[in-house]
Amino acid sequence: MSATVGQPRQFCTLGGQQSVVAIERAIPIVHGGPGCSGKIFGGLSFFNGFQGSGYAGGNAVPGTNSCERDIIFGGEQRLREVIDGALKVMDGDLFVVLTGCTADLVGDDTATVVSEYRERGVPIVHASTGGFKGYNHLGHELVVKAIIEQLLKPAKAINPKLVNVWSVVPYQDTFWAGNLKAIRELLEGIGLEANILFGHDSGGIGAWKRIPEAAFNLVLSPWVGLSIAEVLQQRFGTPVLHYPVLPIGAVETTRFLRAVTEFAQLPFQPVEDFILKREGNFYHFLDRAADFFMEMRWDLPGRFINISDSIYALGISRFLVNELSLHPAQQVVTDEPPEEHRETIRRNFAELKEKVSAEVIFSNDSDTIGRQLRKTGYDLPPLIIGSSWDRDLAREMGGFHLSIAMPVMDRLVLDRSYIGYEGGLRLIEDIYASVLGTY
Amino acid sequence: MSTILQHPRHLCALGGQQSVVAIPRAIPILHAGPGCGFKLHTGLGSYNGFQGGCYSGGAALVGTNVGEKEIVFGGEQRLREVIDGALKVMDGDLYVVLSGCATDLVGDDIENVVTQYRRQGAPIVYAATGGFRGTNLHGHETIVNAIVDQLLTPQEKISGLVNVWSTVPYYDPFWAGNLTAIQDLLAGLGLRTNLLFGPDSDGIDSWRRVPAAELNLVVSSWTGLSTAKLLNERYGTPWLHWPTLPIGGEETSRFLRAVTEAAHVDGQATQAFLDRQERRYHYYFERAADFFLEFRWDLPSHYVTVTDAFYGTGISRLLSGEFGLLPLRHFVTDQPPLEQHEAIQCQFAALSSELNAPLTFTADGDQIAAELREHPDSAPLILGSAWERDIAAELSACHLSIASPMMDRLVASGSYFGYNGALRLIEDIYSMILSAVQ
Amino acid sequence: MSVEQQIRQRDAANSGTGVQIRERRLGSITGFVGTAGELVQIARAGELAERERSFTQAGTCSSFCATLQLSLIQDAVVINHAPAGCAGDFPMFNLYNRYGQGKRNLARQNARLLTTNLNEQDTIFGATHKLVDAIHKAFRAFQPKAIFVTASCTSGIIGEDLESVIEEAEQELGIPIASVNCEGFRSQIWATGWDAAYNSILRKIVRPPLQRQLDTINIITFIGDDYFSELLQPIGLKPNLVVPFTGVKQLERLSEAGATAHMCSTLGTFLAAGLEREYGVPEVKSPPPYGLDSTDRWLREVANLTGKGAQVEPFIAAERAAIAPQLEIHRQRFAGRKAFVAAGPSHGHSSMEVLQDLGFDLVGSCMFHHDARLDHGDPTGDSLQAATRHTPGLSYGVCNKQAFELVNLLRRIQPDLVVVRHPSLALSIAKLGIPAVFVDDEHIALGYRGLLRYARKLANWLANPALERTLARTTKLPYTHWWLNQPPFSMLGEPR
Amino acid sequence: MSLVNIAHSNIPTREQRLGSIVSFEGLASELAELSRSGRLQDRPRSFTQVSSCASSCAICLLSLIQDAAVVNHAPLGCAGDFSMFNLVNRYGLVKRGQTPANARLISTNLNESDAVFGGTQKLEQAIRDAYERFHPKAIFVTASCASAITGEDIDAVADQLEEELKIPVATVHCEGFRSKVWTTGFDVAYHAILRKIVRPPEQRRPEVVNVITFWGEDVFSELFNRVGLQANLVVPFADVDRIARLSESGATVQMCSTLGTYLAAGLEALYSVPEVKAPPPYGLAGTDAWLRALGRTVHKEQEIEELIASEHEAIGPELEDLRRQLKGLTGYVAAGSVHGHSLASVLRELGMNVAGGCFWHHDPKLDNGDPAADSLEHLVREHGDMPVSICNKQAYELINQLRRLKPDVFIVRHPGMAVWGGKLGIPTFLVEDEHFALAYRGLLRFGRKILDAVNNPSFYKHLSEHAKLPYTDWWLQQGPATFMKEAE
Repeated sequence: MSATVGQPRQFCTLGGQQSVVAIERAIPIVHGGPGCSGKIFGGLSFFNGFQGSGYAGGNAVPGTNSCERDIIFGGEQRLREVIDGALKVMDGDLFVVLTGCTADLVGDDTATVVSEYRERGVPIVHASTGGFKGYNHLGHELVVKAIIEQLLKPAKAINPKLVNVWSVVPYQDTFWAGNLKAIRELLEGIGLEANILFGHDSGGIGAWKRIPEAAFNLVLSPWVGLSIAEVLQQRFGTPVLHYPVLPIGAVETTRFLRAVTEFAQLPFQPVEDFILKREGNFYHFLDRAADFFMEMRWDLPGRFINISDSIYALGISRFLVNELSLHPAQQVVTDEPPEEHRETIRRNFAELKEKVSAEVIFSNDSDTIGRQLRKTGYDLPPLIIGSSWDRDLAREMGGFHLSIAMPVMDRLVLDRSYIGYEGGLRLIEDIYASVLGTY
Repeated sequence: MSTILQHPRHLCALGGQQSVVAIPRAIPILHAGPGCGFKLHTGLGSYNGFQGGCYSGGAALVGTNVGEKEIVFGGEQRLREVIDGALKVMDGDLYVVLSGCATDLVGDDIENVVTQYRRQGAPIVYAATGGFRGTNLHGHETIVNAIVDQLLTPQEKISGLVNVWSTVPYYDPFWAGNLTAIQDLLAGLGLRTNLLFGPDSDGIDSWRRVPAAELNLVVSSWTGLSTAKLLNERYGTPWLHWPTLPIGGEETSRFLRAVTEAAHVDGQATQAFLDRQERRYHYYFERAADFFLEFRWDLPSHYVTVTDAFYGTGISRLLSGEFGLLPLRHFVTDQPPLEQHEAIQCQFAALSSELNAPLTFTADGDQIAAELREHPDSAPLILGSAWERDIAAELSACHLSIASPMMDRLVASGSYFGYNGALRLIEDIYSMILSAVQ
Repeated sequence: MSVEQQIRQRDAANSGTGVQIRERRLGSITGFVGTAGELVQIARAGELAERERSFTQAGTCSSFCATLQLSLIQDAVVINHAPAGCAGDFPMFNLYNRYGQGKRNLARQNARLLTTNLNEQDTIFGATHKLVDAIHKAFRAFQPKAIFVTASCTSGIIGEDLESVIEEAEQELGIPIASVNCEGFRSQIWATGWDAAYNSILRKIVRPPLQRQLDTINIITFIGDDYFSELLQPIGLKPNLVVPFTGVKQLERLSEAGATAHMCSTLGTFLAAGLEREYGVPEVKSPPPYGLDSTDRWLREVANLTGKGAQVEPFIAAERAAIAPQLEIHRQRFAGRKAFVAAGPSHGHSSMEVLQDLGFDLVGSCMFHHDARLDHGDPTGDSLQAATRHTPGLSYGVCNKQAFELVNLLRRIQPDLVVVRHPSLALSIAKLGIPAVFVDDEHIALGYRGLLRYARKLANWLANPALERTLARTTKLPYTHWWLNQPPFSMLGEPR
Repeated sequence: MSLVNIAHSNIPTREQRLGSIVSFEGLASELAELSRSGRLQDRPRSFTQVSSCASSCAICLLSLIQDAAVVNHAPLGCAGDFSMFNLVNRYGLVKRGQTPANARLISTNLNESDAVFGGTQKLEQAIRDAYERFHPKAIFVTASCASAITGEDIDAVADQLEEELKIPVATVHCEGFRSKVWTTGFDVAYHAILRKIVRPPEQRRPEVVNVITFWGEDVFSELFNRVGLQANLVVPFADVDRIARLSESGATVQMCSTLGTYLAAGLEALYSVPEVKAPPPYGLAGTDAWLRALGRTVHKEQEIEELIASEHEAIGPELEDLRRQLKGLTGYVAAGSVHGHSLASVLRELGMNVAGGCFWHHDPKLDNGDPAADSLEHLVREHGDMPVSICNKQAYELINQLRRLKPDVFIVRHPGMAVWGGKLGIPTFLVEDEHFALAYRGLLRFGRKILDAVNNPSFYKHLSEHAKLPYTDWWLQQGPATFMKEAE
């Protein structure tokens, strides 16, 4: 279902382009209209925490810039031209052709064109990502599956320590780079090898080729990535661990690490030692600042409202309820999860804590969201954790506001992360800086 | 040199109590008026990043709360009462008695009282920290040197062990995160850090280990130098003094190379470690470059630092040395000893002669505001304490609090130290600006 | 039905509402290499032919340009009839909007933008019903004074009949609703998007004049600060900056002004010509007022059109005298520094002129496209000729934002400074260690005093190129050695 | 001689004036009886933790007067609370819809040589600076241990500068060591105000009621307007002129009679502005009684009765509901004496058990000397007896007490004390806005707040699991009063 949307919080399938940019030395080739790639870059990367071009993004992206002629007479010849050039001009290890609305609508046989190159040994795959097919969460899955299906071969041997990580969507999650790094450190902390696949030092094509060697796939997200894990299970029989809650803060991170430990049948004691040390540090600072949290100065805690992708809305709600004893108001999930996943998400919010539950609104349209949220009244100013779109709503409701969700236009984000023990501390610092900063 | 102060950025010598609180399981005992301890907790611990009372601070601070009686008849007996109680009630490994104005002025012989307890085997030391004696940075050095002087005994050297003396706990809201950052970086060089303060310190054991170190690392503009010298006389430990905050790709690497040399560790291993760190740092540097080159909205081209010398020099090297910003004015607020002023001048100037800006040593908010008003239309980026919010608003300048007192932020493990510290600072500065322009 | 038929059908449906693309209307091109003089000559002779590239990098499309102008009209709404990805630029326009509102002391609010969020079914069964919903929703949520419906590749290819939907809604809601035919694939020259936006304004918003405001000068521009008053007030005129940050009322009365001028004649050509054609508002033909000579000429023409001839000469003399001493200092500072401009015409031409006035040694330039003529057809408007009147031999390229060509070219030239005006090009240049000044406020260099403003800004950039140095030292460009050793324009095809 | 002697710059401490004490362990009824019979005596503690001093209390009131300036004649540490009052100031301004601005505070930063050679020149300079920098309508000079012990004659300096600058320059004798009862600081601040700021009435304004309070949100106006009265909240966020005219009002009430006792009594003594002598308006019974007393004072009995009736009706249903949900829960209260009594009665009225209260000090009588104002008496009479500790913020005693009583919720009014409840895993919150629980609607607000705290105790749970207490096991086995000596 996709109604009219004001103030979008995700973009179209072609957004998969940014997942390619997130792979080290991978080059996207966009077979679409002249503006598509730039708009995707602007929306998902630049005006979303100002994440920037990276190696082969922004203006470096090769594209066919389809014109009237390509629409009428087909654009396959034009695509060949650009691929030829790209192989000469662009210095990359992996090329991913993504189609836009134009090519998919006029029905260019991109698959054939690309497979011809692949048969000649070129590391190139194709994903049909015409914008009308869905959101960039889908685009991300399509790109990943394209690489898996068109490039990967079964492994000779399984590496019992290796785990493929499918979690936040690069660039859609403004903090993806720092988050993936944090996940890597957590998993390595308990003795696993994390195959992160996206971002700096993730190993590029090499890492992708190792995917079939993995002992299991970790899907750390409410729903995005599940279909990837399924494909991998079918092709390589790799088992899946699905952990739907983003681990923020001690309670959730510890729970997460224990779940992984059990699934991966890791030795129990070293993990507990690791957990003990990290929890110790986390709670040292909660303890140190306990005066502040309990003396609840400057109007918090009132109620908090998340307006973000299910992965954040759920993760942050659990965190604020578990660690800071805050209370939720309505929660807004904006990533349009497929129907079959919504019940689970609803339940997760209903069972935040014994006596604490929250009602969920599924919507990606600011108009709808605003009308829903304005219905409730509050004793104290609410805290709204959402995208930059929600600044107006927060002001109107006399609440506080922090941008953590696409699009983040009011922050610059580098390697900040909200995942794990450290991530929890960072989130607390940021929330209260935004509150205290208003005085 | 102590002028009348509006908007103080440091407090009095008794602020040394916070350095005691920063030592795991150490208990400060204040021999002072009833309100001193809590005021200092408020100014340095609470309304400065809301760091909080922790184990033995805040309302747990032990104190004699001297009244009229003690002022008239002397307070030594009162002090004994409280020490007796503290040894029974407070669960600690180290007790530090600090005197306040009242008791220093009436001249209680505290040293004598405390020494008696120490003779009976109590791990207790004494520091004369009457408020009028100086700033809390002075107080910090006083308590550190008191412990070194009254408690430590010679030890076998432990190879690769480095004592770290860095920013003053609590006064620097980021002190704890900074120490962790130093520990991680030195670990990368294969060194073992002996942290004396904060969550990663072993408390009294770390202190007892101090004489066993092969190197004293003073990462601080000037505080801690007297300690390093004292330890050098006592135990012949050499020291390395690094006076500017190592932040960013270039400064951090320079710092680590210097440590490598001073600690005689394998240069090649260091190089490999630095390469890895720099590569990661520059990945994010490149990512943000689009933004710096294009950010269409009057991104300030000039900046002002209103911090202690350590942060001021380090941050100006980052902003001017790596990000192409221009300094407008520097204010050094930690009242360094006069003999340090010239060195600090040079540290600011070191970058290049074109990048020189006027430097003022002052802690007075009024003077700072007045001098900033000399640049009415510059709208600079002001990095200072929360006091600067007003003058920033007046000059419609951008402002970020990074120095004491910080009433507008909560700081947990945050740090502006090293490679990651630079990324964090850049995120914080520009998020604040972006938020302000919309 | 074949795609071709669909397109023809759409063109039929939009007949009269669409605007011809620049390739056809103005003989515009995106590929050229040679000297400025040659280009001026060929274009003037009507012999300018496109040279297509085999390999290309992603460009920009009309939709972006159209939405930029329309989304900043404060009491209108823009509905993008497209899949969600075409809304990728919404956040950017929102930031422009909030930022500009702040600068103009307006209450900060999110830009009023909607997308119909087209999906697979819509491509099969059509989605005009969604457009109807969107229009009603926009009307309910914002009570706008006008609604613009921007088309997309998808809506174009599946042959959505926007006009009938719009006519119906207009009658029901009683406000102007305009379609904007800015489908990305229709033109390689994204500036066509401006034309489409202005066309919809001319068709649906602008009204016949009630009473003329002869001392008002329409200035067609972007979002820069109002420095035009500096030039116009002293001679008794006031600027009317459009289209961003105006209201519908203000646009209705464009027809009443004494003249229309540009901040960039490529930007405004369609609107200015339209206002002259339909309402007799004279267009200022000479190139925009950047650089001493062009500013003189521009002011004189404005004055003549508005009967201010008497005031203008003393003003010009006074201003030139006022800035002379400072200007001299800057000239000496910049003397011998090699500069290069990469931007869109004609603003890029203006920058070229300004840099030369400031004493830089202009070593070349590259513009994102070239219009063989402007809509008014008058050769005195040729800004390239104006900018290179003393330096016709200047090496000059036309390249629609192809980073790989620029990088290749600049690596050879190694200028001391590149002035660039288009998102995300600056980085590619800075990675070469070359200071890349991104022109944020397009008005900053305007007129006489602008020269000094601009000089100060450049001086600040050049004072500390640490950022560029660090980038050059620590980053790698995504291009092969093979490419960097080819001639910069070797991917250009033969003229068609 | 009258209670207020404006000829002198200083006044007796609470110990001297009211016989106040800072240590007691027993039942509320005993404490009330001892107070009434004049047999109440302090039991000095041998071991103590730091408490607070008069300086903080004085500065907190004076620094929030919007067009006055405060010069703290002291070493820099005494400025440790500047930043707190600054945030309170900015926060209060934002809340009142005004632009936030820094508080007008200056420290003379006394150092070693000043201690030896005297710092009066510095004080003169500081007062002139304050005048230059802020153009204030009045300047307050707060003393310190150091300035007093070195024998600075600050009164002389103040009088001389008052001549010179032609604005009131008032000294405030809030030296920390003078009194164990930090609320003495309020008294000396009010004394300075009565001496130098308040003017004899020009014209009486019977409809205006002075409300002596801190900086909580104004919940008084809404109530007062309904009976044709105006609330005049002082001292924080008032300006000098408004304070100067306190003498013209029809009555004075207090949010906490420990806070305002000296000012209220002073206004009655000097300018016969009647002080409403009843415990503050917390809880149904308390609020009813308080309103009636006010009604009698300003002759609005009838209107008041109608107001009471309508409010009772308005909150009735939700109050019932809250009582049902809170039934069986046990609370413990720690606060400054009278406010503590108020909070305890609020808990009882919400249907909760009160395991006891810990109050920072106790005044056996108030400056008005009228038993009708005795809030402890009221608490015992209306809501029954309870264990009471008097303890000037001695965390070690409090935690010892809390560990025995194990309440379900712990409610605190004083920075720095809440954390100890949390470290024991008890849902705890600080009453930041002292008006939060005030009057009828406050009862509901407060009830909701308590429910939030007990319904999600996870933060406290984790804190108790990870936070280490700085106290020995030995101590936690002792009785809370172990270190109280017999009365001297």
